[in-house]
Amino acid sequence: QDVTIPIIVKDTTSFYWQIVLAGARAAGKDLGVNVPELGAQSEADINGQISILENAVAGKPAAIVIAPTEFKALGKPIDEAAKSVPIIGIDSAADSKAFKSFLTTDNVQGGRIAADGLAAAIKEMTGKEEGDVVILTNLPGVGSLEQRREGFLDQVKTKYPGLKVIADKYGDGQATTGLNMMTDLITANPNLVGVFASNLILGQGVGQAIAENNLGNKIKVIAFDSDDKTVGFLKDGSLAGLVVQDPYRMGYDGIKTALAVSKGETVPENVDTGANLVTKANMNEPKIDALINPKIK
Amino acid sequence: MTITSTDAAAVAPRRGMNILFSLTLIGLLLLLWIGLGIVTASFWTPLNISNLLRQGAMTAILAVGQTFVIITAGIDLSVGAIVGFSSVILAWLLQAGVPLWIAIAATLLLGVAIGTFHGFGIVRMGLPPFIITLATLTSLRGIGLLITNGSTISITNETFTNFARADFLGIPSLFWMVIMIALPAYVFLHLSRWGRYLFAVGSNSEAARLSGVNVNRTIYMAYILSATCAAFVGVLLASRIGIGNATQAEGWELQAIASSVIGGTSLFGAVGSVHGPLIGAFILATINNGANLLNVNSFWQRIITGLLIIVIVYFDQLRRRSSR
Amino acid sequence: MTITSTDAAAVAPRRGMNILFSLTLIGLLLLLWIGLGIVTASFWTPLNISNLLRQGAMTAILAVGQTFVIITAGIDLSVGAIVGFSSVILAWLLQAGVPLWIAIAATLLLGVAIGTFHGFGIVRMGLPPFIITLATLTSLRGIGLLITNGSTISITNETFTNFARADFLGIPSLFWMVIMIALPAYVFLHLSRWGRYLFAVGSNSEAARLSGVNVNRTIYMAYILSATCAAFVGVLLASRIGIGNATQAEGWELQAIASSVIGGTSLFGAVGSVHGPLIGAFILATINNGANLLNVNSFWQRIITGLLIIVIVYFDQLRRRSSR
Amino acid sequence: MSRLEELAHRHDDALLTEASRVAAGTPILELKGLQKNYGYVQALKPATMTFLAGEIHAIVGENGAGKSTLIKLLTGVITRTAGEILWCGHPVTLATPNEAIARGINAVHQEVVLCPHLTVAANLFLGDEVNRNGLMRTKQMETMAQAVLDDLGFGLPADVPLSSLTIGQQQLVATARAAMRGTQFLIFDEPTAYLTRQESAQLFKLIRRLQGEGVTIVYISHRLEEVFELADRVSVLRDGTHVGTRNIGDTNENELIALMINRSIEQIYHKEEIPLGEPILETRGLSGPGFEDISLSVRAGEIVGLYGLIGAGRSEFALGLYGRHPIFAGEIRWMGRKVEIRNERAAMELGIALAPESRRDQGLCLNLPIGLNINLPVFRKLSHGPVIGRADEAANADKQIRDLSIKTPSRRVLASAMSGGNQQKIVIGKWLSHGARLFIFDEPTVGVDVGTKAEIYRLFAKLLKEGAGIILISSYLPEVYELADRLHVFRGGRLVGSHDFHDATHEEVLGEAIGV
Ligand SMILES: Nc1ncnc2c1ncn2[C@@H]1O[C@H](COP(=O)(O)OP(=O)(O)OP(=O)(O)O)[C@@H](O)[C@H]1O
Ligand SMILES: Nc1ncnc2c1ncn2[C@@H]1O[C@H](COP(=O)(O)OP(=O)(O)OP(=O)(O)O)[C@@H](O)[C@H]1O
Ligand SMILES: [Mg+2]
Ligand SMILES: [Mg+2]
Repeated sequence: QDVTIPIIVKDTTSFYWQIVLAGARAAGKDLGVNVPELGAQSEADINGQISILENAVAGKPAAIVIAPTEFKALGKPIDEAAKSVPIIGIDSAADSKAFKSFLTTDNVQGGRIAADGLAAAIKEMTGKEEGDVVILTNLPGVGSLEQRREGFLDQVKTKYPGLKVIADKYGDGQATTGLNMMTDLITANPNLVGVFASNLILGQGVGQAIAENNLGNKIKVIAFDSDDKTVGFLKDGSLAGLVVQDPYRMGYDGIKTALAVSKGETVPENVDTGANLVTKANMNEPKIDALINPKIK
Repeated sequence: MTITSTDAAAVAPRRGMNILFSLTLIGLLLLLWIGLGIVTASFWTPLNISNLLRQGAMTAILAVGQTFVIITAGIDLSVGAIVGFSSVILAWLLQAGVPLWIAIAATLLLGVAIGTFHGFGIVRMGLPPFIITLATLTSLRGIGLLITNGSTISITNETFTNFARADFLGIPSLFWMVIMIALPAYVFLHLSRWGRYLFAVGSNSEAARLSGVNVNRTIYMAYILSATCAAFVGVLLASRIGIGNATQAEGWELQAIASSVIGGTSLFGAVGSVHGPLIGAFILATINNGANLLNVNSFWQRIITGLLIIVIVYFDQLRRRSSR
Repeated sequence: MTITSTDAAAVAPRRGMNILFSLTLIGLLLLLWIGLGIVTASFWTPLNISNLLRQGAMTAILAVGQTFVIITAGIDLSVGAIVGFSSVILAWLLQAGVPLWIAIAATLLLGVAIGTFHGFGIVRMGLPPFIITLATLTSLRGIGLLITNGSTISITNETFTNFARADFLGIPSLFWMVIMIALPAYVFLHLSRWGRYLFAVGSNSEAARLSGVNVNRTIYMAYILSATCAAFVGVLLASRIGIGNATQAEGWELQAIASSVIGGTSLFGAVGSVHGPLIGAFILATINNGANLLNVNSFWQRIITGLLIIVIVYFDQLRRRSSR
Repeated sequence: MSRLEELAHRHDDALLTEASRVAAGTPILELKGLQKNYGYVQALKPATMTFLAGEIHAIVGENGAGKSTLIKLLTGVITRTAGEILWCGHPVTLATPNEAIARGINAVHQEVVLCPHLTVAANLFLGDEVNRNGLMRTKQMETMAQAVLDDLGFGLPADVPLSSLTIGQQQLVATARAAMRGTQFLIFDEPTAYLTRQESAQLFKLIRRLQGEGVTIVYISHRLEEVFELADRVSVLRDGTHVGTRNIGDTNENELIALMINRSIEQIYHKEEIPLGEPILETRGLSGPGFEDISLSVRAGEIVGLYGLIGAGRSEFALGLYGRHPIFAGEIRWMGRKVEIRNERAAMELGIALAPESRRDQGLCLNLPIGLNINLPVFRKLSHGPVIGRADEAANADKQIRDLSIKTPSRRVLASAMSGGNQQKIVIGKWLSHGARLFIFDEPTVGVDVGTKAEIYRLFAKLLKEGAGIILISSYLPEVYELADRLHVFRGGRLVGSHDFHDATHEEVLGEAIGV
């Protein structure tokens, strides 16, 4: 087993990226590839990811799979790296033409799906797509979160003029901060009907705030990504829906494609792994169930 | 620090603002509250006061523990990491079917162990407190992540997760926890001889030693108290957000130290109290709560927080200096 | 710190490890390098050495600036925020069509301004350094986010973004920047009287004042140097990542302080050097680089980093103590 | 030209030489209603005094009388509350140390204010470095510093960190520093407090030499014989008030004491006939860091005096006895029983109390209240269960404050706000309340005024009568000579002579200490 294909994710401390790594690990085992699992410790740490990419290249692997943290910033380093190693991109794009193949989910699209889900949930509750909504972002300056926010705001503006975004707030990466922000927003805005919490940690914090105040039937929350905590909230109605991507497949197919590239085979240039809205209604469908219960161990 | 030749003259023009200057820290906090009560309708609602008390509670407890350490002229950077780590350990033990009380006790004991390790590093190995607690900060996050494999462990025990949102006599249980920590902490720091020893060690450890104070034991004690408070906050956090996650409470060490320093603790040791850090923590919580109620843009919120910290500590410094 | 009555006896069994104990900090760094060279094939490749030099460079410069402040018994928590903020300002100016050199000069001047503000807060307002720099940390991130509206500003100037990747005489340009800062810093701190005043103020500011040293100016100087180094690192970071983003460099203040303390600087002031923090920064960079090369799980990497910090500082302490 | 003058020459400028044009014997510095308040404390009440060019002017007064305050006002350390200072006939602000230095006003302060982390040479040249092309000439400064130290006969190395010197030695460094700076007006605030006779003599030589060069000297001391030996005129302060100035020829000790404390004391050295009891402590061939082969014993009711020059090893011996420093060889017998004293608490539990030599470094927690400092060794006794008895705490602190007449409005005042002598009294008070069998007092009366000194000696007698023994370490020969039942002389860490009360003359004891 002397083929090495490292995978570089954005943030090894997040559950989402752990699923990506689990997929990559499984692929490594299935295909007989050595898969170092690398990544920065925060999605905001651009410089850290560049350093890790540099180090990975120094190890002379057969190929590298990377989820670029930031579109522009990773462009040059990837160009540079691609001079000696084939690069496969996953999850997010980068300002580089050097990718041999690209497996992405469209985060802007994810934001749109969230807006649709939120509008539907509000309509189900009140009969019309109207009312005050807020969008919460876990951390400023993180590319994918910005794209989700962008998609959400755009969709609300163009498709749901009845929904009014009354607050657009950023947290500091902590679930507790999300929880505190949410309780304060509830206090200050009695007419609130909907919330978009654009990542997992926020989903946990906001879900907790809703559960704490038993407001599941008054305020509809759409969160992004899933784990058993947020799936639990989905079940008990504290969250109205989850937008889930297919991180496992991204990791698995990323390694598979990289191996193919390193052997000189031709591979599709672009693959969209998709994003889906999970609600209480569809959560038991086998396809969705596989998404919210990934085989990570 | 600065000396002007016109001390006497400089006092005069300030006359008009005298009332502001003579306000104690708690006065400044009340001023914030009154101001917020005027500009927002929802500030003085019982629900919001409950929220506020809940939001400041965890930092307050951390800050009290941190204060013990700072009084000895040390610093404990690991408290945030201990909080996250303890939430993981507790969730893990509960997941493994360990009874709740045993799990909590075990988590607190782990806090004691971590504090002991800090004491050991400082006293026996001669490491600077900054370094040993920075090292634990780094390592504990790693161990926590290893246990959870980078994700979170859900806590299914309803009794436990209900606790953090419960009220008792109309006051949030989390705030009761602050009282439960603050009262013995007050007795310990201000009324017992061990408290005096903390101050003495922070002021002049050689003089303390020659006066028969067991300096090493005092240092151990300070770090154990700080780490145990942090472990306790980890338990509360686990109850509040219902998960164990190693990356939670990131940066809370700075919040705790800031609360303590805003509350009048000196980073050079030998100056501090129990009520100071409590007020400091609730000042910070109030700023955030107020900004949320006023729906201040998150970015402006940061800017304002920074400015308010300067203003509040400046007034407090002025009062301290003039009362001398 | 601890005195045992068996000091003399305790020395004997350590004999065998004497060589380890007598290693200077740079010896420990070389030991790490040699070890990594043995266990990994790629460590000593020119590419990897370039990487290593690049990766340690920014922290190294921050740590040197921070050291000036710590020697005066202060602390500068804002350096990470200044780095992020400067990258934003630079990108913003470039986007507005300002010529590169003017933009860089303006960014550095902003660093000077921030440092002056810190000096003002400490000297004139009497605020603790911890508080004033914490406040700037918070506010600067807010202002940066406000300017970028929470996202990033791309830098299109190719000359500039290629700079951080370039080599000169086989050595990465970023490392040349370290040399460019370290040499004058060395002259300043160790050979000029202003450097001596920094030590004097940190050692006993009252004595310094009585000797006619302008203590206030010395404090201003230390914070201005630190903030300007940080602004300079912001420029380098902008070149390296090609964007301006206000949330970058989070936690770098701790890294810088840690590098400085690992390099032998005392947080109580009056002890420090220029080469110490440099070595400290490259020790930290080497640990990360080595862990990546060895394909250590990133969680284990944290655990090991913590342990290595303890071990390295412990050996260094021992050497210092025994050499006394 | 001596090294000193050579250095002074570097400072030639108009502001500095202004003073040298003032004719000897005419006023060079005048105070008109000079006043300083610390909050409500009136440290210096409106004072009007005149200093004449070229004179040696002594200032005496009780602890807390305002002597140091006056000096700090003149050197720009603190700023005055009211009043006027005339320098060479015209008003000056003297608001910053720089201004004072620029005019040639320098001081050797009571508490050593130097930078412990810097070398002796760096301290000597601090703020006044020798530069070339913007770079310091470190080597040159070291050579020059060494030359000055040798010239003054201090025998100190210039290239070691200041913190490695004893306080007495640090005081000498401060003296050298003040002398080097092209001084016109030089103030000494209790310079001999930590010096032995030998070093004091050197200092006096320096003072006379400076006077010969036209420098005006202000000399503050609690040792009246020094005042009579040196001064031309003497001023007395009492409770912040200037109560009089006398020509030295027109006054005597008794008059000065009466002026100082508003009453007279018959006898300072209070020695009662107290029967000696059983030995409390014996050491046999005790060796440790800084001392070697020390054998002595202390009996109940006995004062054992230890005399020697700076660095003779007396303090080290005391710290060894007290368990602070390791013992290499020899044995300690306590009440006839062999004991090992592993740490300070073990010593305290046996019944040993140590009032250490350096009040700043070892004695006091300066930024804590007086009460806490006094009670620190006895909190265990003052506690009921976990909680301290507040009333007991207050009572004990107030008792010591009263007994030692510590001049403070309240026990809650920080120790740092006390005058030097009052700080010293706190250190003594700390250990009096402990109630031990063996008291080790290391330089107990440094900076303490005559009145209180007499009080302290009376307290010694009381302790002895209660059956305690005392080891009295002092560099002030009259003190040990008059009080000690048995006097041991240390030199180079060894015991070189032992005498019973008044068995040897001053000269003999001094001879042993110096080693001639
Ligand atoms: N920083 C301060 N704050 C408040 N009070 C002070 C301060 N410094 C001195 N004092 C008070 O001022 C008075 C005069 O003190 P000063 O130091 O001048 O006395 P002194 O004559 O030098 O006494 P000693 O002989 O003990 O040195 C004392 O009562 C002292 O407590
Ligand atoms: N820890 C130590 N180990 C070895 N030698 C030491 C140590 N500490 C001090 N010494 C040396 O021991 C000698 C005795 O110093 P010590 O301070 O005990 O003298 P002393 O007689 O009390 O004089 P002083 O009047 O200065 O108090 C000095 O030369 C000092 O440098
Ligand atoms: Mg005095
Ligand atoms: Mg001594």
